[in-house]
Amino acid sequence: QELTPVTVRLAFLAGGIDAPFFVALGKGYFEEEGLDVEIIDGDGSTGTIQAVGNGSVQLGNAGLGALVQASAAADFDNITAVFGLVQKDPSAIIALEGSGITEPKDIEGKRFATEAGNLSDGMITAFAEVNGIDMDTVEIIITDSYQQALLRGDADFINGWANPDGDHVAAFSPIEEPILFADHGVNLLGSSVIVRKDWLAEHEELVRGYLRALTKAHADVQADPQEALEYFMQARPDADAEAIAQEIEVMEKYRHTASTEGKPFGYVDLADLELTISLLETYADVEPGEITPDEVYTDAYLPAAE
Amino acid sequence: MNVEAAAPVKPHIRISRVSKTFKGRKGDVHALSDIDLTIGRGEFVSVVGPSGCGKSTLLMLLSGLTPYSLGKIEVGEKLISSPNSDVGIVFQQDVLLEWRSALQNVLIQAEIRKAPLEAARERARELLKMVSLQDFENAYPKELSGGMRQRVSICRALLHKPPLLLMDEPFGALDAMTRDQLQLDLLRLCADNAMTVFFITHSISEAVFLSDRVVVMSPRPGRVERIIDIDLPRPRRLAMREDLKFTAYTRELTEIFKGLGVFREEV
Amino acid sequence: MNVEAAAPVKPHIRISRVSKTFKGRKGDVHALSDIDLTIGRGEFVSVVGPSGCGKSTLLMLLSGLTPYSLGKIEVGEKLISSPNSDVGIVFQQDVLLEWRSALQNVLIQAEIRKAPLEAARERARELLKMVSLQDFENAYPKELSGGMRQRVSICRALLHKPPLLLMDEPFGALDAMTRDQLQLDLLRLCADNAMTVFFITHSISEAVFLSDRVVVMSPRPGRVERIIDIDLPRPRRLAMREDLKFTAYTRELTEIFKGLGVFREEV
Amino acid sequence: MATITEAAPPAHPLRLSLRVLGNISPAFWTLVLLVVLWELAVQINQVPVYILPAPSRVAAEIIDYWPRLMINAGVTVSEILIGFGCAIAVGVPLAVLVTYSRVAERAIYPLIVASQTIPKVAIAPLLMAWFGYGLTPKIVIVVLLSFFPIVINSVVGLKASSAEMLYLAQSMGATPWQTFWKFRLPQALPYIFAGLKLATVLAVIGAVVAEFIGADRGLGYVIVVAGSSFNIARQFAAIIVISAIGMVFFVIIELLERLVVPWKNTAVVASE
Amino acid sequence: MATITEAAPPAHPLRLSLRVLGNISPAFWTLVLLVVLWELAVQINQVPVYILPAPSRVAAEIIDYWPRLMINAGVTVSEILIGFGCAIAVGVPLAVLVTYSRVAERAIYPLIVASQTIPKVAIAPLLMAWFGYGLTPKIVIVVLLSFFPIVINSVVGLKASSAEMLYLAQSMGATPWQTFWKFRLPQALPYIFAGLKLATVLAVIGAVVAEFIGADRGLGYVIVVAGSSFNIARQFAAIIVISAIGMVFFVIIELLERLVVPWKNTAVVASE
Ligand SMILES: Nc1ncnc2c1ncn2[C@@H]1O[C@H](COP(=O)(O)OP(=O)(O)OP(=O)(O)O)[C@@H](O)[C@H]1O
Ligand SMILES: Nc1ncnc2c1ncn2[C@@H]1O[C@H](COP(=O)(O)OP(=O)(O)OP(=O)(O)O)[C@@H](O)[C@H]1O
Ligand SMILES: [Mg+2]
Ligand SMILES: [Mg+2]
Repeated sequence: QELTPVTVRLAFLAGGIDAPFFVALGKGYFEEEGLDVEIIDGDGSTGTIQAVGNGSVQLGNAGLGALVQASAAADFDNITAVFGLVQKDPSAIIALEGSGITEPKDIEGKRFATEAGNLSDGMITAFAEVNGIDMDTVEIIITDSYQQALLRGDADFINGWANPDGDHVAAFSPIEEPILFADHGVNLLGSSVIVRKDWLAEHEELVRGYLRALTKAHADVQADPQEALEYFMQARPDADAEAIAQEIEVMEKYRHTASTEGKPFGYVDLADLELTISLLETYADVEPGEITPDEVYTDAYLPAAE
Repeated sequence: MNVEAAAPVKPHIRISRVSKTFKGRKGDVHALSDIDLTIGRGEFVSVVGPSGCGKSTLLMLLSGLTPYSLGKIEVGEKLISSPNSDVGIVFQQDVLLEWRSALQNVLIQAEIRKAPLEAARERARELLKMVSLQDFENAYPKELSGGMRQRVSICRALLHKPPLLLMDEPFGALDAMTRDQLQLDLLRLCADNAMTVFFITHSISEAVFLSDRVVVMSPRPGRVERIIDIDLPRPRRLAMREDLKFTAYTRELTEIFKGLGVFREEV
Repeated sequence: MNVEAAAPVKPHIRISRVSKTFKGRKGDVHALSDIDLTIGRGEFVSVVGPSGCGKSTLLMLLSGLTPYSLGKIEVGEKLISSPNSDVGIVFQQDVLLEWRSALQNVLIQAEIRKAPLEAARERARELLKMVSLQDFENAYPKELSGGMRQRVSICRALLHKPPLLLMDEPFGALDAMTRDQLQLDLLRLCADNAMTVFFITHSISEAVFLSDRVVVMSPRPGRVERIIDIDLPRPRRLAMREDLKFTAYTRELTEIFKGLGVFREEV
Repeated sequence: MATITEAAPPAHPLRLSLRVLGNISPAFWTLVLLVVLWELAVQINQVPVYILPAPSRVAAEIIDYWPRLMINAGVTVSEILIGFGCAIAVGVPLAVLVTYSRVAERAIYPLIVASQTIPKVAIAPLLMAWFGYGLTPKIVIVVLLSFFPIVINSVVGLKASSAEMLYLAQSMGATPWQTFWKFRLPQALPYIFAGLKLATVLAVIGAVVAEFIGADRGLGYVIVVAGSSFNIARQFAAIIVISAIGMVFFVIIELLERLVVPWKNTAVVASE
Repeated sequence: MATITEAAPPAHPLRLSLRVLGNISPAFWTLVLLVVLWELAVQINQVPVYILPAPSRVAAEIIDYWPRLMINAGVTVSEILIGFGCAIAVGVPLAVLVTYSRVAERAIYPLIVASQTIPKVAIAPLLMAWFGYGLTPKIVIVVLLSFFPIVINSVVGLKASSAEMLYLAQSMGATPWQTFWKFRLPQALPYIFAGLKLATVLAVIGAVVAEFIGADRGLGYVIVVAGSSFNIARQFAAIIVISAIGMVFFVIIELLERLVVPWKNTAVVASE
């Protein structure tokens, strides 16, 4: 049987959360579905959306929120998400132990280190507004080395993923329990499988097969994390095995939101998507009504629940 | 004052009403004015004149390396409007390539002209021997004395037996003896190869000794002041320099020179 | 053969058993061997010798710019082991700075020595006038003829009235008339300022005309072959060159030269 | 066959500058041609804006966003200028040291080389730790990126002085300082200017990269922010302003070279 | 006061290389000194590893991770070599074009400059779109970063030929090709080598930066991966290997220069 070559671009550098992809690859699940998959690392959702958009890759992982924002900003509607990979946003306020930052309100009057790109998606503002925080009292330091800034005491808190960023910091100095945005009214849907609509129309069965393979692999990951780590390290020998093992373990909790808890892997709840869109409409320059949920997401390719 | 000597039989070079002006930041320098000169094939013509009168400039015009401002220069049947490569030139400053040994500096002439290299090397060695540099074939220009450098550049100009030889004070850095020797060698080579020679020198006796005609130029703007036929038998012998006729010529040229007013009164 | 002439009264330069070897890739070049020479204060000594015999090398040793391999050189009371800046040097190649005009090239001497600039400019102008370059004060070296460049470098060496003047064929690129003129000018300046002069030339008659003593060097490895006292009255006049005594000196020197075997048989 | 041309006389500085400005035109036309081709390519192939925005779209964005672009450009330009100035202040003396001292050459040179091969982005945390989050780390990055060509070319230039010229200097009793200032430096200027030209573009890149790593203003910051909100047209607008700054900077250095090294602009022998 | 030294005679190539290797030692000792200072600074000030790991820690990591460092170094080195080769193949002919054609100079030169000031990281997505995710975009970035100093310095060098020398060439009827090959190029070599040295470090940086953007191997990738898991010691290990590669590369070019331009290694006048 002739295999169809497909390139998949991850959202970021391959991490524990991407373990199902490497398990599916390593165990030949993709091949069983007629796919010859090559996995390349990403450097953020923007790059992946661009890569899928210009056809240099066929399938990609990108934040659903990012897709909404991009569709609005660059005025396109030819890319859709078909599968939710990370639905609960791991974004959180991270602060060192003893900083007194345990509640959203506590960040007022404190120093905040973050990346330039992180600040501009509007979710900090959303988090502040939803929780009644006066951001004007927060001093902002923009730097790529925000974790170091926190550890050195140049900043009181940072905005990063509770895992694994929080774990990295915790390895050097204990931290307060991260304050997840998702737990405080601001959840932007995370990584999802995206694909160009015209390509999708021609390769519907392949995409279904791809998602089937992923689902199967995800089950394997949960069943045997050690085996998943082995497959991962085989594909990315330069990764830090310990860190990946930990990620495989802890990242599972971000697969589902409260409303999709118990639903099959990949299933996206319409209400969650609507919240994402409305947050972006309010805080990130997306014209109200410009993007509708069905423009950016379809559940038509989800594997039938077993 | 322009006394044109009897025109030679087969003209090789014909310079008609040529002028040259250098454009400078602070006004122009009028280097040559209205030069007329015809040189016969196989003739040996020397040019003398005060420093800065335009001798080197005239040589550069003849070679086609510098454009003239007015007039016409023909070499052979060809109007000169671009570099003429059918020549051998000894420039006033020895232009040696510092990354090549003495021998290689001579051989470049053959390399560029795509002449058979083995024969050229043979001849280059002979020429270097002629100028007593056989022991310095492999020395780099930096390792040579001023006179040695000049001799290398003479060899380079002679390597390909050019029909026309342009020499700008080629023996200026040489002692009297070496100079005498090379004068004789040059005359022999000219006779053997029927070369036409345009020879710039500061030595009046050298000019007389070597030439069929001597051109005296006047200072800025350079003009042809006088042309003197040298009626001495060939081949020339060093002893001839003691002849009355020879000294008469040198005296005549010295007088012309003095007449140019280059010379200030003795202090 | 080393006939040392009567030692002058106040020695300015004392060269004792000096040798110089250049290390080369293909063996060493033994340039100077066992040179002994004493030069009195205010004396004018010329050096003649075949091309490549080590004249320039000796000058460089005297100036302290090149180290010697063996022996001892004293200038004044000082042992020369580093560059001696109490001199004026005319190098064999005019070393003009191409980014400076003729006048500025002369003035660099004063700038470096931190001499008062206004007075220096005055004097530089005078010197340039002396060598007939008053119209070229502002010309860049590229815009000067070979002889003009050489004259600029002579002015530079004279600007600060150095007690010791080292000149390497300073008049080599000049026509006979300009040369005569500058010889006289140089003698006048020497007399006025009591300069000691070490003068390299290829012209035997120039050497005789200018000098108190003429040193004849033999070819490689350079040795002092003979030193001739020139017993002609001062101030020298151009007319003296017609004197029998003068021609006797030139003849003697020529004979010594010929004796060096530099000269091949006539062909 | 080669042809001969008259040596162009060095012109008055003002006339010169005008001529140089005139000289830009062929480049201008090439640029126009390129832009037209780009526009056509985008239009014909229907390239979506998030891949490659059409020049018209970018131009619109530049006009739209002009005031903020200029404010940010001001920030970037001041980083470039200060950094470039420091790079010269560091690079030339270092070159002098390396030229004059064999020990310095052997001891320092390889370390300079090593410092160059370190990716600045990777050591950003270090720089931030040492120099804080303000202007200083940006200047440091600009200097680190741009001083190297100044050093390398200055060393080659300062070593290019002929032995004769140095003899001349010594015979006048020139101090090392005078030798440097009056003999070696003028001789080295063409080399140094080549180094400065290289340094200009590296200074521009340095400033932008520094702003990538941690800044809250400047054109590099604009690129990052526009990228994260998928505003590709704005990214291109910023890139074009950066390029323009780089080119202007380069041209200024070239004009300066013609003023400072006028003796080089003579004798042109063009071979066909 | 200045002192005088004998001109060193150019030595046999083999002896030369040995001498050059010998020459490295002062740099080596400076390096040792620096490393010791670094270790002490870290130990005494208790600098945390996430800011600056101690050399001992980095050394341990290098030893630990050696096999994979080497595999990735191999990838990076091959990108550097191919890219550097291409940069020479692009840069030198471009320099020749600019030198010989006034029109090319005016039309192309400013565009080259412009191309240099564009931050490569910002247009990476474009490059990926055009050249895919394999080796090609890395090579392209290496070339883009490193060809510029080759062009600039080659142009300066090729223009450095004296008028007299070109006259000589023309008087022999040299073709433009011969003039280039036998007269201009040898004269330009010291300049070109200065450009090549600059290009080496930029090629190294280029390869690393390219690996930052979209790669799954190479030392740049190692830095990014180690950074993502906050493994600072490993980042430094990779940086040190990169620096070593850069230095070796630089030294090779210098050795090559001494072999190719032997006539420059004479007459040394050292002033104190
Ligand atoms: N490139 C130039 N630019 C401007 N003026 C020049 C240039 N070359 C020569 N000149 C001027 O032209 C005149 C003639 O110069 P040329 O070199 O022909 O003299 P020359 O007779 O060879 O003198 P010399 O015997 O000193 O070599 C001089 O006044 C000189 O200043
Ligand atoms: N830097 C050097 N390296 C090697 N050999 C050298 C060097 N300089 C001079 N020589 C050699 O030393 C000898 C003497 O050279 P020098 O320049 O002193 O001769 P000279 O008497 O001035 O000759 P000329 O009259 O031709 O100028 C020559 O054989 C020359 O090849
Ligand atoms: Mg001349
Ligand atoms: Mg000499």
